[in-house]
Amino acid sequence: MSAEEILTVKGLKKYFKTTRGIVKAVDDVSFSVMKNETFGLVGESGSGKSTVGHVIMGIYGPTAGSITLMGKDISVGVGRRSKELKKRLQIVFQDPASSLNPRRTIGQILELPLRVHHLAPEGKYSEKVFEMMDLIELPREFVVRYPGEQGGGEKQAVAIGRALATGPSFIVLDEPTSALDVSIQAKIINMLMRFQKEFDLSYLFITHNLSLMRNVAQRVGIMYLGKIVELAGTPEFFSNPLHPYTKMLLSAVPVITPEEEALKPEKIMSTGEIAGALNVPPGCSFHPRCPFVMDICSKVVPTMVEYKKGHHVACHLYPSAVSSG
Amino acid sequence: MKRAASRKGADYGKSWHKFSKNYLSQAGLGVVALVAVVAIFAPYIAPYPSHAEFFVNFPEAHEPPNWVHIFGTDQFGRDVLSRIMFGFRYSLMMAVVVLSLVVPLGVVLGLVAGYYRGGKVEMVIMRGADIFLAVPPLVLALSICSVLTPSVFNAMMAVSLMWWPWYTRLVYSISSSLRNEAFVQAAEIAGASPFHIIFREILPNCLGPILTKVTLDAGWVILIGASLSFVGLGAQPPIPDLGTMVSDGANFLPEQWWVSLFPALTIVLIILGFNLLGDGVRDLFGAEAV
Amino acid sequence: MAEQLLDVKDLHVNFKVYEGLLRVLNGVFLNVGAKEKVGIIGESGCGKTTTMKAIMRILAANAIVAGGTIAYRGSDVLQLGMEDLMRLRRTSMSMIFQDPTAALNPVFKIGEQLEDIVRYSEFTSNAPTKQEVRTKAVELLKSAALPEPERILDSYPFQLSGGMRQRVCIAMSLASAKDLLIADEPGTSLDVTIEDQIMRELKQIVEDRGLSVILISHSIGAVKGFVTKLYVMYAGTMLEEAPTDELFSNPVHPYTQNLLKAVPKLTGGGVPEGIAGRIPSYLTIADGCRFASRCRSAKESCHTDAPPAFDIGNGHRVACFHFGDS
Amino acid sequence: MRMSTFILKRLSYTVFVLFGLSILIFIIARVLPGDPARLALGPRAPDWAVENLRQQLHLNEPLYLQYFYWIRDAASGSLGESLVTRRDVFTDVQEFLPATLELITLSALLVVALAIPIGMVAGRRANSWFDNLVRVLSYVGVAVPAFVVAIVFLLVFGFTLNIAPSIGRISPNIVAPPTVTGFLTVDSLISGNMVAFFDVLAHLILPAVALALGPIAQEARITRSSVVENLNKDYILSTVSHGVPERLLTLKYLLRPSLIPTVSVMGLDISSLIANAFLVELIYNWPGVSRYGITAMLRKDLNAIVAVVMIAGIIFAIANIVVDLIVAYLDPRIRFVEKAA
Repeated sequence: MSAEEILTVKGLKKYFKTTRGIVKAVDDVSFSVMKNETFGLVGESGSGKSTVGHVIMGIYGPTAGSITLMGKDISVGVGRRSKELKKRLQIVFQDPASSLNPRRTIGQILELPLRVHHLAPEGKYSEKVFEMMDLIELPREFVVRYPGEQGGGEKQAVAIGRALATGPSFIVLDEPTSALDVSIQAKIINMLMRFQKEFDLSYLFITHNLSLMRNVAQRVGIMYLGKIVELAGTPEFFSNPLHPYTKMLLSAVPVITPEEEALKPEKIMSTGEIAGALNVPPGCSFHPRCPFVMDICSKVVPTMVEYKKGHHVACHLYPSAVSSG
Repeated sequence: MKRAASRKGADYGKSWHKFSKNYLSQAGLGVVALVAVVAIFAPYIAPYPSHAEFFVNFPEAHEPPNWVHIFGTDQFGRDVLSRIMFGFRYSLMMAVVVLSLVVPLGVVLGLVAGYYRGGKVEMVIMRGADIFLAVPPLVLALSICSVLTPSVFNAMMAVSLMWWPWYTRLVYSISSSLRNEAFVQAAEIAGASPFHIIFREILPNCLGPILTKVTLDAGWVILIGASLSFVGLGAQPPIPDLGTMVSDGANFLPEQWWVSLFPALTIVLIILGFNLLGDGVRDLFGAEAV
Repeated sequence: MAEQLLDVKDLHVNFKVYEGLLRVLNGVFLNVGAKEKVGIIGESGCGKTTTMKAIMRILAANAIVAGGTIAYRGSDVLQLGMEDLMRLRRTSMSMIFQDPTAALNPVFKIGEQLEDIVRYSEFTSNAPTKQEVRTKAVELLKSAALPEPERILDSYPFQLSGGMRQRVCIAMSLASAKDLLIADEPGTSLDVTIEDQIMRELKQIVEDRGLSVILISHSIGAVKGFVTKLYVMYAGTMLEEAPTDELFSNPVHPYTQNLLKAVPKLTGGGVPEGIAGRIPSYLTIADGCRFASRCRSAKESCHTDAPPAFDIGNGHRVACFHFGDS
Repeated sequence: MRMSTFILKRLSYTVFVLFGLSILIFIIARVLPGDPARLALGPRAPDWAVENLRQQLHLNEPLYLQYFYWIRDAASGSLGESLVTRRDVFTDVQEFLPATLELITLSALLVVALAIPIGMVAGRRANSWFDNLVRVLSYVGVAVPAFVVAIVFLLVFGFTLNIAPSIGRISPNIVAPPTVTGFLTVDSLISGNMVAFFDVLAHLILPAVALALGPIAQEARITRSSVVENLNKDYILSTVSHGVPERLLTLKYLLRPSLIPTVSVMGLDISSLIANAFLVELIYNWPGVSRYGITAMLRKDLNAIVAVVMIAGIIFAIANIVVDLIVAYLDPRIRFVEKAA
């Protein structure tokens, strides 16, 4: 692949100090997102997938590691980033009910990024806002309405519009449809896919929904307790999952067609639950739930190896890289 | 699950409709409006405007309520009703002056402390507020007034000094929880300034509780002013302050009950009015209980 | 056909709110046989939970049951006296709520809550000793696949994980559900792997104990492997009823068809278009078919008349005029 | 967090707040008046006397030293001489404090004993005639200031109906019981003097009810709305759906979570009780520390003012700690899960 990397995350760590100990929300995560690509980050609650997105956005600075966007280092909090960078990097939050200020009209919400970055001549802002509203397929008269009066789909469209307003190159999508009904989800996803082509965007798509991921991402990374345990191109990831956790997760996904059922790997019954962030098991943090657990698993943290070209996994079952080829 | 349409949306039209159907709140609004009108036009509508301050007419002293003096007369023969009407002026002035000093200050401090949550700014502001809140406001106000010369002005200053922390604490509790809301993060990511975030994103979400509290507090400030002058540490005679009138009259209990009872009842009426109105304001903004 | 247990007919429930009357449930029907496993799917706000609360008679104070019957073993739950209703709740049917965090009283230990239920549900005649109650509570926790039941009895809800809390709720329901278990999205608030475990355990329990089940979900996949009959609910009405396999192989209502299509598939192929528009407001809802405003094949009459449920054979019923004449 | 750490943290913060309060009240008493010595002695006192007092109060020294001397003296149990009683303020406080504590305690007990049952019943039977009655009464009850209630009670029960004694703690013709706790009710019970007990109780009742009325109305309202809110919670619906008997449901599963907001605002009630005690004690000539404080304020008796304000702060702080402990008892989440500071 000769694609160009737009975002590179290396050795990213984010620890939170709490009164009961240190929570390692993100613990040594590395990946990169290519230009025009949708990179999917999957995990259950507590896996640290949203924290990765938030650190990239600078909502809090990283504890260690580096984040590079288009060749520029952005490993700092949002307050210390240049305006130009803020323009390039945007986010769509999970729940539009809380990401849109209930006391500001849709027009005001869409106008803010335009004004901050002086993206229209004075007096032309409302024109530009109307253009945004056409883009996200909202009637223009909604400009004076408050988000609280709208349905979830409309609200999320506004959030997407706000993210697009500055003309970004890279957008973090933090579970953009998990607060929506299935029938609405489809519309939002299609809108996002269309904008990606139209505006040359790259996405970091964070979700817990594997079925959705299958349909939107080119590459997928799967997180467990702050670490990426497997990373591969989407077709390879779903047809040949390696990590036991990936297999367990895939087995647990509820499906509706026999074709989907056939696609599932060797069934691994899900057992146990994700450990508390304060007492992460030693060694491989998945080992208490793993059906293939070995002696080494509770002692040594497995390192990420490129098992096949483009298919990385961190598991003692796959100790070394297979010959490159 | 089946809640009425979300109250979060700033649908003021519907809220106003709701307010207009709430008879208790309307009664409150009526009382407050009446008190304000009487206060403003007291010199024109009081039956005996000259009785407000220095006036002596001993032959008519201590007359029980009758058709000439509906609320009776006091020990100097002054018409109690007229004095109450003028008393409204001092009461309302107290509320207006104190709240217009206290609310902006307390709100801004609360917003700033909430925005810089976790830092030194927050610590200084909130610890300071806690110290002022360590004693009931009346007690500190009393002690401040006692070391100064008792007067309406000093009473206002003393109450103001005691009152700002309530707003700081109220606004802080809202703003510090909004600080982590996604919409504030979104504004930061867009590159908005702290000024924009504090006053355009966070403040509008505090307005409902603030206005509710302002309405309720108007009654309580009037009460604390009356309490100060009741003790003798606020407005001084012959100023027709409701608190002074109650305490003056108390010397003539139980025989001349009307001298203190009527001013006392009007205090109740004013507080009741602001309380009922405050509940209506809360509905209007769909705010949580303060 | 199995023996009849629950038969809801033409249920109408409204809610009085400040703005007016929310006409939520409109002619809901539901039929559950003994030991039958029935599922209801529908999106948020479609009235699934309201229907279940009506069956348990725990609707909010502002709810008005405007019509219909809920026949349970032949007698109408809506008409039951307090004593009969209590007996029903204690010994015959029970409900698992969607969010186990909200469904457990935060200020009492699990033991206290569970034992109070056990005391009145499992020992109907004589006053049991503390030890008897405790033993029974432990037994229930064990059957809900909870390890270390003694420790759990001694914990507060917030000290347990989401999955454990839901298992506690299941244990509570097992005490009082000897015939019918209503499970309202039991896995929705949990992670996929936990949901998978809970659903498997629940299925096992239900089959072991021979219970009838109403399983509610907005996730079509989650109910598929569980139930034998499915209802599709939309905006307070039942649109379609069919045996599970029949529904998936031959969905006929336009809403069902589109809903099934809108679910992203593990096999890929992109995300199809969803259903345009949104669920109508219950305040201003029209008299016609409640799906008409979002239905691509709606006729004029769909907007004015509500379609009854037409029987199209194979136990398949659909409330849509397009099947009325066939 | 363990309960002991919780209490320890709470206590240390209280010490900090009281320390801050002492600086505040020091500024009020020593800085605000300009010349405290002149203020204390009045405009007609001779200059040498004023200068003498200035020396005595260290007023010619820097402020921080003045504060240091003042704190040092206070720590050694000397709060300075009262210009009114000519005794050490500490002695005065010792004499007057029990009367105030007894009054406030009884009022607080009345609030708990009346507001909670009223609020519970009103909430359980929301929109019944009883609920509507409570709603109207509580509106009025919240709005009537304690000193107005006190005067009206005095007028109606004291003078007109003459059923309750209205002045003082105990009738002059009755021998007070020997002091053990300083609470006359308790002391008379200890000494078995039932005549004194009922006389003391009769003296207590009017001021105590006058103080308690507002908080009762307030707390009844809060309890009622808390009950109504809890009735719609899933955990109550779940308990109902399991067929738990009505009594158990209301008195256990509904009561405890509903009480948390009620108790949480109890601190504000105590604040109102302490503040209003200053007015009500004056009206009923109650020989307590609040009346002592008002007298001191009117006579500009600075040492006494400082002491009384500090005492009000300490009572309030202790009451708040008790409130927090009760809330922590009611709500295990506070006991076990640490709250962000």
